[in-house]
Parts: sequence; structure tokens; C-alpha cells
Amino acid sequence: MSLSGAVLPWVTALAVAMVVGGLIWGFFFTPNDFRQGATVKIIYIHVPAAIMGSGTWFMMLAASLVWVIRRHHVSALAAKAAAPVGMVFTLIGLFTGAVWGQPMWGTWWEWDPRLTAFLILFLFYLGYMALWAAVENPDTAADLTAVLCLVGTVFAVIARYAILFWNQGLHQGASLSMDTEENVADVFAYPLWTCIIGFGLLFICLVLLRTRTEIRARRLSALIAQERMA
Amino acid sequence: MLEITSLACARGAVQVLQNVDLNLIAGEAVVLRGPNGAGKTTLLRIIAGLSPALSGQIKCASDSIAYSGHADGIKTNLTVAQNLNFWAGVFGQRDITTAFDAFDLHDLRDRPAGEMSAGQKRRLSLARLLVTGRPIWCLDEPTVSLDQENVARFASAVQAHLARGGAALIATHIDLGLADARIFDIKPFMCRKLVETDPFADWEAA
Amino acid sequence: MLEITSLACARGAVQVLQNVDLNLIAGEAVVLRGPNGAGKTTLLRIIAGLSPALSGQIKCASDSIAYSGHADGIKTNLTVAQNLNFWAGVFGQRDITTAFDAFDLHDLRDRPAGEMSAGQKRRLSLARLLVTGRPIWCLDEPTVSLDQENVARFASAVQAHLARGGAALIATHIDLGLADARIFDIKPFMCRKLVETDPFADWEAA
Amino acid sequence: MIGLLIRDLRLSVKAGGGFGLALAFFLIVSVLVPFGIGPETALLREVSGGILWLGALLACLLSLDRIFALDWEDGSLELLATSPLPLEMVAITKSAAHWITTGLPLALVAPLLGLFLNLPEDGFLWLVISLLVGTPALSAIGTFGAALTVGMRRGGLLLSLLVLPLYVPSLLFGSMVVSNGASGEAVGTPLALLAAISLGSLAILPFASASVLRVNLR
Amino acid sequence: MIGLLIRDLRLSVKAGGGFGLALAFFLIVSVLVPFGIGPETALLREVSGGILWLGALLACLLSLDRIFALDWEDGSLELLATSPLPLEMVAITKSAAHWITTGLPLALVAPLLGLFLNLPEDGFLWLVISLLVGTPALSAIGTFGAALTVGMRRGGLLLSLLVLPLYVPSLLFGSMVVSNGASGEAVGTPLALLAAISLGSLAILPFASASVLRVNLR
Ligand code: HEM
Ligand SMILES: Nc1ncnc2c1ncn2[C@@H]1O[C@H](COP(=O)(O)OP(=O)(O)OP(=O)(O)O)[C@@H](O)[C@H]1O
Ligand SMILES: Nc1ncnc2c1ncn2[C@@H]1O[C@H](COP(=O)(O)OP(=O)(O)OP(=O)(O)O)[C@@H](O)[C@H]1O
Ligand SMILES: [Mg+2]
Ligand SMILES: [Mg+2]
Repeated sequence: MSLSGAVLPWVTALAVAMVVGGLIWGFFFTPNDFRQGATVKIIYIHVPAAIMGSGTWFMMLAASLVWVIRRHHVSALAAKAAAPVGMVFTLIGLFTGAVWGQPMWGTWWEWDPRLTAFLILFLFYLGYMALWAAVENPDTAADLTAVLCLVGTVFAVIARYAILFWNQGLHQGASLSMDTEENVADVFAYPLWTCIIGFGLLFICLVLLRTRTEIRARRLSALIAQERMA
Repeated sequence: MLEITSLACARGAVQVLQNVDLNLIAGEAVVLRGPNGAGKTTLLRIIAGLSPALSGQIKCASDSIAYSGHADGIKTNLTVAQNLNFWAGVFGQRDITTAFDAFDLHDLRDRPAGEMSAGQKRRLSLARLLVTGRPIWCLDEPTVSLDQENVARFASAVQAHLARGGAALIATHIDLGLADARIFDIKPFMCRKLVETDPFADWEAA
Repeated sequence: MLEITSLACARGAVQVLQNVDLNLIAGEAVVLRGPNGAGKTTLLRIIAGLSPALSGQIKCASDSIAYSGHADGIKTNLTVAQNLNFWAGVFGQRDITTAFDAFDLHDLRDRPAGEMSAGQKRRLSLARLLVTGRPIWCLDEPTVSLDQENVARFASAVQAHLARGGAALIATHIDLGLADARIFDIKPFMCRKLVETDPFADWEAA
Repeated sequence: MIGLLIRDLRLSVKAGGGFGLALAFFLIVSVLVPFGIGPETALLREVSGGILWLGALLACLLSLDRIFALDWEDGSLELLATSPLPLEMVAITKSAAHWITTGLPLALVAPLLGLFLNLPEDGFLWLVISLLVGTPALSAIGTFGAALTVGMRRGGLLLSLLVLPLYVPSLLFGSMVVSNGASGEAVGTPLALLAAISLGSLAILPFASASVLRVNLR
Repeated sequence: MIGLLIRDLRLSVKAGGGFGLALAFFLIVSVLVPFGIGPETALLREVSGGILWLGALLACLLSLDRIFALDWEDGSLELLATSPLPLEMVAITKSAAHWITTGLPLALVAPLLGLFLNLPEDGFLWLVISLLVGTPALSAIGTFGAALTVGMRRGGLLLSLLVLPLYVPSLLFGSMVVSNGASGEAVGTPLALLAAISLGSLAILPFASASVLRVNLR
């Protein structure tokens, strides 16, 4: 607690600095794309949010595994704390994507594989959170949601593959990979990387904060129960 | 047959029993007593393996316990005989006539279980115990809704089970008429404390 | 207060009671007795107006009966106080503290009703009777799962109700400790015959 | 009566998000449709109004058995029947609680799902209006169906079977309002009919519900 | 185990037509679709395969909460958990009973509904095959969802929310088989993948179901 408490302000500060810095850099100090005009700047929110949206699920998977194997209480709470964060990142990704899609593809929404898979990921977040909310006993809830997370991951991966099979879409391929030739121009890449790292830090700080809140909430309810006992 | 040592039981986040020691030997019936909310149901469920114990040991042969709870576990759409045959099948038994005899269910044999009165349902649910073929009966208020005659019937079924070398642990508030049953009052073992007084206290320090 | 004359009751297609005559006057408690399956539940449900009688009359002031059956009628997601407040609202009463007092529910006030033991739930369900404000209580095995102390509590709640000019009709298999309650055994009224022997007989001829 | 309404709303919120779940289901149905019929935008655009109405209808349907089942199981329904509250009132209140937790949020969130299914722009307003006007009938009819099947413990299927044919007129006029609205045609007649169905159901069905409840309780 | 299967089948027949109701729901959904999206034959033809798969999926969904709920309420589930039958076995048996009463009859009757929705002729065979191959996964996944939510008394909505995203791959491959089959394209790959999902679900999910059942029972 004290360690995370000590780290938290620094991470927060750094995250805010990088996100704000990266966004300002990207918004005001990069040229407009020759094809996409100013709309290209959505990329500085869209891509980091999308990356973190799927990344969060993997963090939850790892935390759930730790809970199942080691029954480490904090990891269960961390998974619980991460879910809404991931959900919001996913939502931001969907939203900015939709806003971007309007000028780029002429529609708000397109049943493109990547978009679709992302939407399903959003549904998984909803189901996961609904299950947490539905179970009163925290240990029971942790057990059930952990199993759901494991099973859900498998099906999410299958769904991803299935969707690729179903529809080849409009969405961009990887444009930031290290080995391909046609990476985005460096002018775009540097602020983009700043934003991605910033969003990552933001994720860490939010999950830390929420986990701390969850722990305190658990302690509080324990204390209230104790009070009622006495 | 059943050996319980320093068992601690919790329901939800609250510990309700501590340091329970109980020995059940073949041919013995123990009547579990305690005021409402003492923890009888909790204890029986833990012994039956449905809930985990907080600490302590329960020693008994595996697959030796027949549990019967507050609910009847009866399929209202099936007849009495179908209900009983199903459970006999699950427990690998064949013969359901002894069970019919013991609780005088012959007349109700082909009655859909839903069309029976509360006491009749209860009799069916008790008859199930006889088709489990298991030695240790863990019963939670088995005589609810039974009239005097049927309470006596239940008592003699228990006696017969004991005579066959079985054992029984019965939570109840009324007098069962089991002559030499040992009374085990759980009142002394009652406690009310939170299981995890503060599960994350050490995290605050860390 | 309640006047039953030559009542015939059926359950499903089978008539189970015939010629029941019963008078209940203010301040009187009647204990309904009868073996399992006799028809106590059937009779009480008919008096409460839930099922129709086959024939015969039931005379009582409208909206004067408070019924309580085998089921508890408790919402497990709400707290004890919320449960009781709801029923008080439905019956146009305000005060739930007398009910809390009578069944010693103060400690459980803010407990979700689902987190209570069988006996505690039963107490809540009985406390509901006190917030109905109705004079005639029709109770079906009210003391199921109650320990001795709470049976006594129930008995004194009934006594207080009688003293207020109420009346009670209680089906039970155990001794309630109600000193001057009249026992009404329904065994003599039991019968088993099909209600409609052949409803379409005249259609065959026509 | 207000007490019953509040209790029911509170219960459905406690039971893990009365509002959220209907919405989530609606969302999922709208998402699954393209998986079934393929991602072509033009095709989707054409069927979107009808599909959204169907989705709302199914979301309603799934929550129907909650209307009376829980009260039946724990004995509350018997107690309500012997209480001073007339059963007609109980039926109306139950419909209202159901509508507030399903129909209303569905109507409000429908435009969002319209985006996914490429609903033509002119259709959005009519979608919301038609759902607002039409879903009360769904709740009232559903309450009637739930009253008919209460205590029959056969899952939701029998209930659906009984209720779905009764939903046909609402579905028909509702999706007509949307598709006419989307293509700029007149929506007056179907909308009026939709409203008539809702008002009629609300006026008559509570009596029917109360009478079948009485039969089922005895 | 056979005993449990027989009991479950008998129960669902007694409870007013285990087979009939799923079918009837399927029928009604397929009939409602034309009301929702309009009766144009060409349009219907195009969407029919997917709609039929969707209808089957929803019919499955509606009967899911029956899988464990009744056994939970009357205490049978506790008794089964303390019986010599391993809970994994119970889960498999429950899936099997569910499949026999929903998936199987749906697959057999689907061609009839294909007629209503103007399914192209070549699609009929593949519709039946894809349903036969794909519905076991729906039952197994549904059993898992039912085990997760057993005892939560919040209607079918939470269950649907948890289960529907898991149904996506089956739905995708299933309707792909039908539409490819109908238009004469190759169906091998999606059919193989559909079968793989079914086999995988049947092999793994009973363990997951048993473990969450144990958690929910304590
Ligand atoms: C609602 C609509 C959209 C959603 C849900 C969405 C989702 C995603 C996702 C999941 C990623 C992957 C991030 C990763 O893991 O690497 C991504 C990346 C990206 N998206 Fe979108 N997107 C949407 C619309 C758009 C639109 C309209 C455009 C632009 C025309 C766009 C351009 C990009 C780009 C350039 C990347 C980075 C690709 C990479 O480096 O991998 N997206 N988006
Ligand atoms: N689901 C639950 N969650 C939390 N606490 C519970 C739960 N069920 C019961 N309790 C509490 O645990 C304690 C023990 O309950 P238990 O059911 O074991 O009592 P009991 O001895 O069987 O009582 P009774 O004679 O009334 O059946 C009670 O104080 C009760 O309030
Ligand atoms: N739903 C039903 N359909 C048909 N017959 C029924 C039904 N319920 C009960 N019966 C039969 O009606 C008779 C009277 O039942 P009732 O429930 O009134 O008995 P009771 O006196 O309350 O018994 P108990 O003391 O066991 O509760 C019984 O013989 C019973 O088998
Ligand atoms: Mg108990
Ligand atoms: Mg009775």
C-alpha cells in the first residue's frame, strides 16, 4: 500500500504529462495528412485507447490466473479494478473510431473484422462486470469471474479468428510494426508513441488507484460489519 | 465413523462456530440442538462437503454421508416412485420397497409429487435417505411438517438404520422420541466474529 | 368473527373435507389439527379466499383475514426492515416497531433477508402478521423451524392479538403452549371422493 | 401501490442492474444480427428498423418471467392476493415496473444501436418515438402472459409462445413507423394504431391478468 | 448418469412439451422476422440462413435457465452434489439433455422454416448439417452460463449477457456454412471449424461448469 501510494503520484504525473504532451504535440505540431486532413489527429487517441482496451483484458487474464492458482486476494481485486478501465478504453476506441470512420469511410460503423472483434471485447467487459456486480460474496465473485475470464479469453480469440474469416474489412493494418516498410512517417510516429506510453502509464495509475480503492472499500465494509457485530 | 476436530465454521463473512469436536460412532444417533441461527445448518452443510470449513478436520470415509436439507429435493412433475427410483439409480441401489415401507408411501406411489401435502412431500424426501445406502445420515430438521404418527415412523427408520450399523446426526428443535440419542448442544461453540477482521490490513502497512 | 357452515373443500379433483362447521369468536384461538394430508392447508387457503369452496358458506367481514402459508413470502434481496415496511405500506399501516419487538428482530433490522437462518426468516414472516392490522389470523404451521424460545414468543404474540380482540386459526402439529386455545380436529371431516364423478354423463345421452 | 412499484424497481436494481441487463441484451441482439445475415451495409440498412424492433421485443420477452415468478416462488403473490391491494392494481404496477426497467431504457438507447445497423438518418427519431409509444403494450401483454403461466415452471418457452403472437401487431406497426419514417413516407396511421394498441392493452389487460392470476393461485 | 438423462428428458416432456416449445419458439421467431423486415422475397432469401441460425440460437438461449434453476430451487442440486455422480458428469448430462430437447429438434425442423423464409434450395442440406454440428456447442456453452448464474434469481438476462458473446463464433461459422452452401461455395473450412468448436466445448466446458457449480453451491 505505502509502496503503491508512494509510486502513484509520480506515475500519475508522468502519465498526465505524457498524454497531454503527446496530444498537444500531435494536435498542434504535426502536419495534416495529405489524404486525411486534420482528421488524422484522432489517431493520437484512437490507437493508444485501442491498444490499452485489448491490453487490459490480458492483464485481467493474468490476474485471474494468479487468483485461481495462488488465491492471492489482491490479484482478484486488481482484475476487478481493471475491468471498468478496460471497458472505458474500449469505449473510447470505439467512439473515436466511429468519429473517424464518418469522414474516412462515410459511415459511423462498418462491420469490419477489427471493429467487430473490438465490439465483442466490449461485450465481454460488460458481462464480466455484470457478473461481479451480481454476486454478493466477494470470494465467490472472484472465483466465478476468474473462470469466466479464462473461458471468455478462449472464445474471444476464436471469435477474432472467426471474424477475420467472415469479412475482410476496411481497417488499417499494423502501421507501427518495427519490421515493415510502410510505417507511418516519423513526424506522426513520435507523438503517437508518446501517447501510447502515456496511455499505458495512465492505465497503470488508474488500475493502481482503483485497486487501492477496492482494498479500502473491502476494509471499510469489514469494519462496518465489525461495528454492527459489536 | 465421523470424527470432527476443532472445526470452525463460517457463513458468509461471519464465523458462527468454533472449536467443534464431535465423534460419531456406528450405531449412534446424535441430536444437534441450538437456538435459531446458531449454525446447525452451516455445520451440517460443511460436514456434507457442500461448504468448505474455515479450519479444523473432518474425518470420515469418502462417499459415506447422506445429506438432507431444508428443501425437499423433489421433482413435482414426477410421481413418488419415479422420484425415488431416480435417486436409487444415482446411488447405485435397486430396491425402493424398503423405503416405501418405512414411510408408508405405498398408497402415494403413483401420485405426482406436486399433488401432495407438505408432510407427504417430507416423507418422500426422507424415504430418499434409505435408497442412498450410505451409513452416515446428516439431517437438517427432518420432521418439519410431519404429524406425530410420521415422526414416530421417522424415529423407527432411524433406529433401524442404527441397528444396521449406521449413524445419524440430526438437527432439530422438537423431541424425536429417539430413546438413546446423544444430545449435542452447539450453543457453547457459538461465536460471532468476522472471518477476516481486516483482510488487507497488512497491505496498508506494506 | 368467522362463521363456517357445512363447508366442503376439494384439492385438485378430489374432495378432501366435508361438512366442516367452525365458529371463531373475537378473542379466541383455534388450533387446527389433523394428520398429514388431512386438508388443513386446503381449508386455510379457502378461508383466506385463495381457493374457492366446493359448497358451504364462509361468513366474515371483508378484508379481515391475514393469511400466512408454508412459504415465507420474503424478498431475499431486501433487508428485514425493507421487507416489513413494504407490507406495512400495502396494508396501510405505519408502525413496524411493535412487530420488531414481538419477534425480537431489532438486531437483524438491516440484514438482507437472504442471509438469515430458516428460523430467523420464519420470524420475519410472522412479524408481517402484526403489520397487517387484520383481526383474523389464518396460519399454516407457523412455528416450523422455530426454536423453543421463539415458539414462546409466537405464543405471546398470539395472546396479545387475542387480547386486542383478534382471533386466530392455527394449523400445527406441535404444542404451541397456547393455554386456552380450542382444539379443532379435522379428522372427522376428512373424506376422499372425486368431485365430479362423471361431468359429461348427460352429454352422452343428449 | 407506489410501495409495490418502488419495491419492484428496487428489487430489479438489487438483482444486479435491472436497467443494464435489458440494454445489454438489446445491444447483443443487434450485434448478432449482422453475424447472421452478413456485413453488407446496404442489406443491413434495409432491415435495420425491423431488426431493432425485434431486438427490443426479444429483450422484453426475456425479462417477462421475472414479473411474477419470484413473487410466486417465495409466496409473496399469495400474500399480495390476500392484501387490500386489488390484483388489477398489482398487475398494472407490475407492468409499469417492467416498462420502466426495460421498455424505457430500450427506447432511449435504441438510436445508438441504430448506428451499428446503419439505420437511415431519418429513421432515428421515429425509432425512439415508436418504441416509446409501443413498448407499454409489450409490457402489459407480457404481464398478462406471465400471469397466465405463473407457477408452471416450464422456463420461458411457454410464456414466449403465448406472448409472441400477441406481440405481432405491435411489431408490425412499430417497424412500419420506423421504415416509413426512414424512407420519408407518412407515419401517421401506423403510429396512431400503435398508440391505440398500447392504450387498449393498458386499459383492458390488467383485468384479464388479475383474473388469470386468481385462477392460477387457487 | 443415464438415470439423470432420462429424468431430465422426462421432466422436460412432462413440463408441457420439452421438444414442442423450443420448436414453437423457433417457428414464431421465423414468422416474426418477415413482419419486422417486410415480406420482399429477394430480401428474405438473402437473410434467411442467418435468421434461421439466429432463431435457433435464441430458442436455445430461452431454455438455458431451466438447465439448473429448477434443480437448484428444490434442493436437488445440493443432493446431486453430495451424490456419487461427479459434477462434471452432471454438467455433461445436463448439456446432453438440453441438446436433445432443443438443438436436435431444431435441426430437424429447420428445413420447414427454411421454406417460409425462402431459403435457396441448395441451403437446406447445409442448414440441417450446420445445426446438427453446431448446436452441441450452444448447449455446452449454455450449461456453463447456467452454472455460472445458478441461484442468482435475476431472470434470464444476466445469463444471456454472459452467454451470447460466447455464441458468436458458432453463429458466425454456422451461418457461413448455410450461406456458402446456398450460394454453392465451399463449406469445408467453416464446417470443420464449427465442428472443432463443438468438440472443444464439449471436452473442456463441463470442467469449467462443474467448478463454478461447486463455488455457487457453497
Ligand atoms: C469504431 C471504429 C473503430 C474501431 C473499434 C477501431 C479499433 C481499432 C483497434 C482495435 C486497433 C488496434 C490497436 C492495436 O492493437 O494495435 C486500431 C488501430 C488503428 N485504427 Fe482503428 N478502429 C476504428 C476505426 C478506425 C478508423 C475509421 C480509422 C481510420 C481510417 C482507424 C485507424 C486506425 C489506425 C491507423 C490504427 C493503428 C493500426 C496499427 O498500428 O495497428 N480506425 N483500431
Ligand atoms: N447466506 C447467508 N449469508 C450470511 N449469513 C448467513 C447466511 N445464512 C445464514 N446466515 C447466518 O449464519 C448463522 C447461522 O445460520 P444457520 O442457518 O446455520 O442457523 P441454524 O442453526 O440452522 O438456524 P435455524 O434453526 O433457524 O435453521 C445465522 O446467524 C444466520 O443469520
Ligand atoms: N396440488 C394438489 N393437487 C391435488 N391434490 C393435492 C394437492 N396438494 C395436496 N393435495 C392432496 O390434498 C390433500 C390435502 O392436502 P393439504 O395440503 O390440505 O394437507 P395438510 O393437512 O395441509 O397436510 P400437511 O400437514 O402435510 O401439510 C392431501 O391428501 C394431498 O395429497
Ligand atoms: Mg437451519
Ligand atoms: Mg399443509
